[in-house]
Amino acid sequence: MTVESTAAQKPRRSAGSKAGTTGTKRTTSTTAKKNAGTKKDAEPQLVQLLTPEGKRVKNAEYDKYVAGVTPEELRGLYRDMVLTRRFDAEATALQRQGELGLWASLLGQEAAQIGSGRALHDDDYVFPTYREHGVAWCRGVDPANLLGMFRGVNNGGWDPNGNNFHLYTIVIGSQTLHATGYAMGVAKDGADSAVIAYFGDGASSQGDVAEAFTFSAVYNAPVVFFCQNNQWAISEPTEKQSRVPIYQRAQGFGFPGVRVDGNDVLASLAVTRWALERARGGEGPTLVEAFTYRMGAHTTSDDPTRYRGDEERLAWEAKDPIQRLRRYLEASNHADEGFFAELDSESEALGKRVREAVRAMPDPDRFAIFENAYADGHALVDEERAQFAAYEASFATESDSGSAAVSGV
Amino acid sequence: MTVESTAAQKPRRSAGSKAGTTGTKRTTSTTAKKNAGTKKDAEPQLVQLLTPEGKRVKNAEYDKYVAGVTPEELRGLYRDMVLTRRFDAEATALQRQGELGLWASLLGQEAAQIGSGRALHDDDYVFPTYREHGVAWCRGVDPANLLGMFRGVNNGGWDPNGNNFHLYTIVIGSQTLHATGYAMGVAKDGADSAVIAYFGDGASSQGDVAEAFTFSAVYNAPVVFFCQNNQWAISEPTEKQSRVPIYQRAQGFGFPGVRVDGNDVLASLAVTRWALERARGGEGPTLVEAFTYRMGAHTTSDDPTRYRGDEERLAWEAKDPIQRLRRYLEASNHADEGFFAELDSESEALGKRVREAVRAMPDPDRFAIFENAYADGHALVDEERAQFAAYEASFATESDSGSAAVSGV
Amino acid sequence: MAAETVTSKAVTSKSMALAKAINESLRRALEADPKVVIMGEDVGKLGGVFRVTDGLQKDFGESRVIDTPLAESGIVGTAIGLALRGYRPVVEIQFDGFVFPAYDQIVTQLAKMHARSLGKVKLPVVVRIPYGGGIGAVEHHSESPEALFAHVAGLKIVSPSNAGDAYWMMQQAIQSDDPVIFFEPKRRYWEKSEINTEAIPGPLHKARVVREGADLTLAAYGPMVRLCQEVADAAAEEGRSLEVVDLRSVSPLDFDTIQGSVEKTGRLVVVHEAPVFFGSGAEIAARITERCFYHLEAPVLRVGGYHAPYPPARLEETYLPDLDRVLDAVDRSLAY
Amino acid sequence: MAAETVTSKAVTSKSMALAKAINESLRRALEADPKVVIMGEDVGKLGGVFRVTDGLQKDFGESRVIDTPLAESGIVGTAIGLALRGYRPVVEIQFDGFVFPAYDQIVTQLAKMHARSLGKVKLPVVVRIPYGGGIGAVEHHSESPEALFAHVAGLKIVSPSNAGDAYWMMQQAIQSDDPVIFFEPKRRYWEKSEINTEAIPGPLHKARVVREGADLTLAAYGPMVRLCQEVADAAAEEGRSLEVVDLRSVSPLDFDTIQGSVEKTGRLVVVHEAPVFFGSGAEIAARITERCFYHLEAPVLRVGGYHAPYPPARLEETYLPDLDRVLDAVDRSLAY
Ligand SMILES: Cc1ncc(C[n+]2csc(CCOP(=O)(O)OP(=O)(O)O)c2C)c(N)n1
Ligand SMILES: Cc1ncc(C[n+]2csc(CCOP(=O)(O)OP(=O)(O)O)c2C)c(N)n1
Ligand SMILES: [Mg+2]
Ligand SMILES: [Mg+2]
Repeated sequence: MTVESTAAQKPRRSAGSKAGTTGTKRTTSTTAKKNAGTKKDAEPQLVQLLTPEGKRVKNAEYDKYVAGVTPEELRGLYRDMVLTRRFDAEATALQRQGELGLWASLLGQEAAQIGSGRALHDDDYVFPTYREHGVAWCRGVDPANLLGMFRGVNNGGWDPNGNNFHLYTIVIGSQTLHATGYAMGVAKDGADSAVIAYFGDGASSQGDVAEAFTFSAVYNAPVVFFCQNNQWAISEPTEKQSRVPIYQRAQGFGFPGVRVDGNDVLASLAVTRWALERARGGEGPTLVEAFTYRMGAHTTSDDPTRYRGDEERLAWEAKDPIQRLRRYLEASNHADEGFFAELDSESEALGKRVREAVRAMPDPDRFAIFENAYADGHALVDEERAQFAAYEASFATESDSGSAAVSGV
Repeated sequence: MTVESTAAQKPRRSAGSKAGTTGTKRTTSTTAKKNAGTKKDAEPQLVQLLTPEGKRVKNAEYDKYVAGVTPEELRGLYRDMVLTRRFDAEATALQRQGELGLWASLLGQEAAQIGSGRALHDDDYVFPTYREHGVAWCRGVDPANLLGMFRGVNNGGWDPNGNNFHLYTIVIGSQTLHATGYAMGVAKDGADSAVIAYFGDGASSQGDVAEAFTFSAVYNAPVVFFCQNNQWAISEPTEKQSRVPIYQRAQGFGFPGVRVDGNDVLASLAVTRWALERARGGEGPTLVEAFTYRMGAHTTSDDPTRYRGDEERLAWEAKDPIQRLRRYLEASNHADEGFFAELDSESEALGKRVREAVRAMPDPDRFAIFENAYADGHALVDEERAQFAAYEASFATESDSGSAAVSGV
Repeated sequence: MAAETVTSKAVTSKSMALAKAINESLRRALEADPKVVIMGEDVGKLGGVFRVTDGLQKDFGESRVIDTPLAESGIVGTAIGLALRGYRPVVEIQFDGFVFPAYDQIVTQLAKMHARSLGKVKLPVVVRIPYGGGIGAVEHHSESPEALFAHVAGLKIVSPSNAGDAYWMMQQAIQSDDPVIFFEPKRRYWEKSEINTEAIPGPLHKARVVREGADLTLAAYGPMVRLCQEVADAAAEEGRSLEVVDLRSVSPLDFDTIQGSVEKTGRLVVVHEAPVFFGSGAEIAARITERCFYHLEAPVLRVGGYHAPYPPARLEETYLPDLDRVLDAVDRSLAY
Repeated sequence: MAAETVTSKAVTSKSMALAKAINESLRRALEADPKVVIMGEDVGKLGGVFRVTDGLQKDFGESRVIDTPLAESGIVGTAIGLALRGYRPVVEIQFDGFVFPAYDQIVTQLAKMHARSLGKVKLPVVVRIPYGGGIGAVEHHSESPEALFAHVAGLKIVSPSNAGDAYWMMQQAIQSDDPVIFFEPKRRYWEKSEINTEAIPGPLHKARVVREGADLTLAAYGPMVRLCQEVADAAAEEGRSLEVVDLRSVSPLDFDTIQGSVEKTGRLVVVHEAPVFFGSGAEIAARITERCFYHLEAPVLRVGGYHAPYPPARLEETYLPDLDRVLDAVDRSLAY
């Protein structure tokens, strides 16, 4: 699957770190302070590099983080977003067809995820929620693997250390502490990697997230807290979680927070690179609030018509992350018809491949229940496994003896 | 006991609310913002009205909250602090003598507690930690009652609704949520009372405290978060909890935070009045960080020599809350020798009374274990109580039959 | 039996799904007592992910039916504060697996406040938890943590098995001056049964013999009661007469009713979804063995989850007690 | 028996208090494996409120022995992260009653990560909890919450009763690739016994018969083992021969050893400080009754705390099992 992802086009590590070493500490912390000073009522400052119309706007602080992005890399970002959306749509369809029990769509959040995901180095480590399909894509996790837990064949079907991408975490907020602890370990090891923890606007209310802020600040851990504020926590708008913009939360813990246009893949890339550089440079944690929108339902079980109108969605469709990059690519002649056509068929192929992979996914062995409860074994599990085996066997025996009885008649 | 407390001298409720109604909202929120902007390294702004030398300094924003304080009331504050300290010393002595199992001394924090405690109206509600002996005093809780849990005869020996003073809470931070919920109820009732939650610098790290900030902000609950930053959480200095001053935490949740000199009773009174007025006026939560110092050990079980030197303590002794008010009272001729002499004997009388009350405190009845587990009863508790009764009775029987046996020989 | 239809009072008796019965019960409580408030994630416009609070915010307003921030400790902690102020909060935890962030507030505060205050403070808080498996959900959405609460003194734990009980038990839980953890068998939410909104069926913590039998007693609560009834049907076909006890309450447990049944049948199998190890079945087995030592013709047997994390959905049928597994235990018990 | 003195190897055997033994064991682990880190509130300069980590920060530095912010969920949550990075954190929870803020991280994350990852991720985290009563402490400082963890699959639970075991069990817990909740009997911290730092006494989860007897088996762990030995002494004076089993591990429970003993004695009394209701005794009674149905001459009896919040210190003697209460249960058992 790694082959399909835009690995070839992804920004070089060396380029990334070069951009980062041009010391921007002072300017950035000024920004953070300025932002944090914004009043509740005023619309907070939003880092944006591409307007919804696809115009590239200058930004004195963050331009340098994407200065080296080539047209090829831009096409790569576009491709990542399109394929991620295609995959996501396929998963939604698979749920409708009964192949999955549930699906949590990322529709609308592609830019936040691809932008931040492509900012990462290979040795960085990711702690996702249950919706980070785009980030998983950037890490080279096989999309089909993401579906296992939604199909109900496992609770997380990949090796976190295979792609430095931790398992999806469902208990809201808890992964932010794991990320912080992992980052404390990175710092202990003297490594110059960074860690990124994804979470949602709703999650910002959880005590665990606040504790993660505290621990990361006190230990100056190299972690980026990446909050996708998609405006909704199931049926609750962000006002039910906070009366000020979420990025401002960071300042009270002693590290910068910044709000980025989460529907702008270039801005998401730039701001995340900045934050990751801070982490790698020993400057500790950063909070990035990616302001975006959950265009679909919370999950396939949800019914958004109960709590929000269409207007909001329509307004956000005008800010669609994929459309805006396409407009920019077209206007700047960075991509031609052929590119888009090829991507279309690549998308369809991906959809087909995922569909087939899911349908071919075998149910787990019944004994799997007992397999991984413990690493070193547990006497009771052994006993229960044995009892279960005997119980299962009793049916075989019964039906054996049953058929024996029949043949005996 | 209410007789002994400075009830007579305490600021009139009407005076308090008058000071508050002179609309100060704009100015104060500006202050909060200014404070929140303070950099980590710079010494944050501290609201102070009395210098350690006992000089009254002007403060454009907070003077009005203590403008009506009469000399009599000043002497009352002094008296409160002296008697609280005397009571506290007695409790420490009682622990040494084996009358108490433990004591958590408030030594050094008298100004923060008396200042904030005297800012309260009767219908306000207090949620303390385990160290708010000075606040309890202001609420008219019998000091002897505070000792029950430290003696081990109960887990909280007063009726919270008797003085609107909740039970001491030991699980760090949890009472801040109770205070928030209570305040939500106050708002629902349309009452114009306020709620105050006490907690420590260490507690600021607990997830519950962050959640209390979130809930209170979202529901605009009339609650004052009063953090006594006494520099230590047992052996850990505040740097282990936060890398920025704690009052700044509030801004990220969308409400003001302010740092007050917690060894200045007048400033503590003024700032708390301001915050309580905000609450009563429908402006929602406020965080007050009272910057003070725990002059004694964490509790009588603690040994501070293991983790801090004497110099620090000596430096803080120079800022002693009682001394500074005494200097001011003397310099301004608000109190004469007679007052201090009388207070001395009143102190001794209090010590004696408490000592006697504690010694007279009976051990609880053994059946008390079963008494209050449930309000409406529980079949198992009834069963266990009956079994226990039979078991207890069996000894009587045994020893009866035992002596019968002996007399039989 | 839950399936029994009440025919006499057409006016007060209606057939209703379990979720709807709780909804009606909450509505009645909101109407009857202005101090009752509903709190939780998505309980407002959405009506909760299972629609148990459907329509309540619309009818009672945002100050009675409160969408909370996403923080379970905060929800229970502020509910405690509201109760201290005289309110009677009914709190929803969205799924069983998400109650743990609130565990500290429940165990150290909610459960102990009455005792701590020597009875001065009462906390009439109901914590509603949709629980258990069988709906093919993802991780953390199918747990049965009741034992983790039953061990904690100061709490009461109940779990209805059908709509009629759910309606009344919710009324009683809200009226209780003690905190009640109300476990709702989510896989039964859509099952209908008759409810009579006039007649209280009995005390909240009393078990009920829902089927009489002579050979063996099956004891269960919540989602497993219906299974046990099916087991009894199946066993009846093989000529075995099983008695089924719907425990209804996990703390307190109504040992008297179980004892009465076991003294008659001499055999007991306890069934729950929660893992067997340290589960309700252990307590029931221990105490009933003590009470009925000379009546038991076989050891009390337990059927429940295995000592392994709740498995992915495609394995839950294997993990959960089903007809065959309970019948197997019945066979083993009868074989003594 | 714990009091037995090892006389052969004077070099490797020394008498030591339980707290000190754990301290030495932690020191050895820190020396042996650079990935071992100690975390908790006040574990640094103070050496913990019980001095169990005394001197370790001085000798191993602040990056190995870490004073954490005051937030238990944060402590366990970051320990999980450190373990994911390859560390082996040994976490201290200051007192039993303060583990609950971390309960969610322990139950939903620490316990399940190995299974969730299909074995790809191991979390060798030790959570040390000084537990139990008997020291005259204030509220929340005397709890015995082991059953609340034992019900949770994915965790291992142990509790040493003496210094020698504490030393080795800590070594084994740290080496375990599974999360271990290590319950330290705080009221025994100051009791000395011999430790032999060379010879591993046996597997971590194996119970030990610490006193042989013929008439009845007493099973206990942690702080109650010594009490049971005293009970056996007292009973011996009345001519009764009690066998005492030190369970050492609560999850898994070593049922084989208990069974072996009960098959011999025919009677079992389980003793723990935790409330009886849904406590360890319930699980032991249920399973041993199943395993030894024809051997038991009396029901398994349980002695433990009552179903009430842990009482104030002046009542803890009444609340906790003591010599008389255990003897009473022994009498009742023998009376069958
Ligand atoms: C501790 C916990 N409580 C409740 C839930 C149920 N739940 C799942 S997703 C969700 C909303 C999350 O909102 P947000 O953090 O904004 O993330 P989003 O779904 O919008 O990506 C809730 C309440 C949960 N998974 N975990
Ligand atoms: C949840 C919890 N964890 C740990 C403790 C143990 N403990 C009691 S007081 C204390 C330090 C509290 O420090 P701080 O909040 O600054 O208050 P202070 O004691 O300084 O007044 C600790 C760790 C506790 N009571 N509750
Ligand atoms: Mg969201
Ligand atoms: Mg402190």
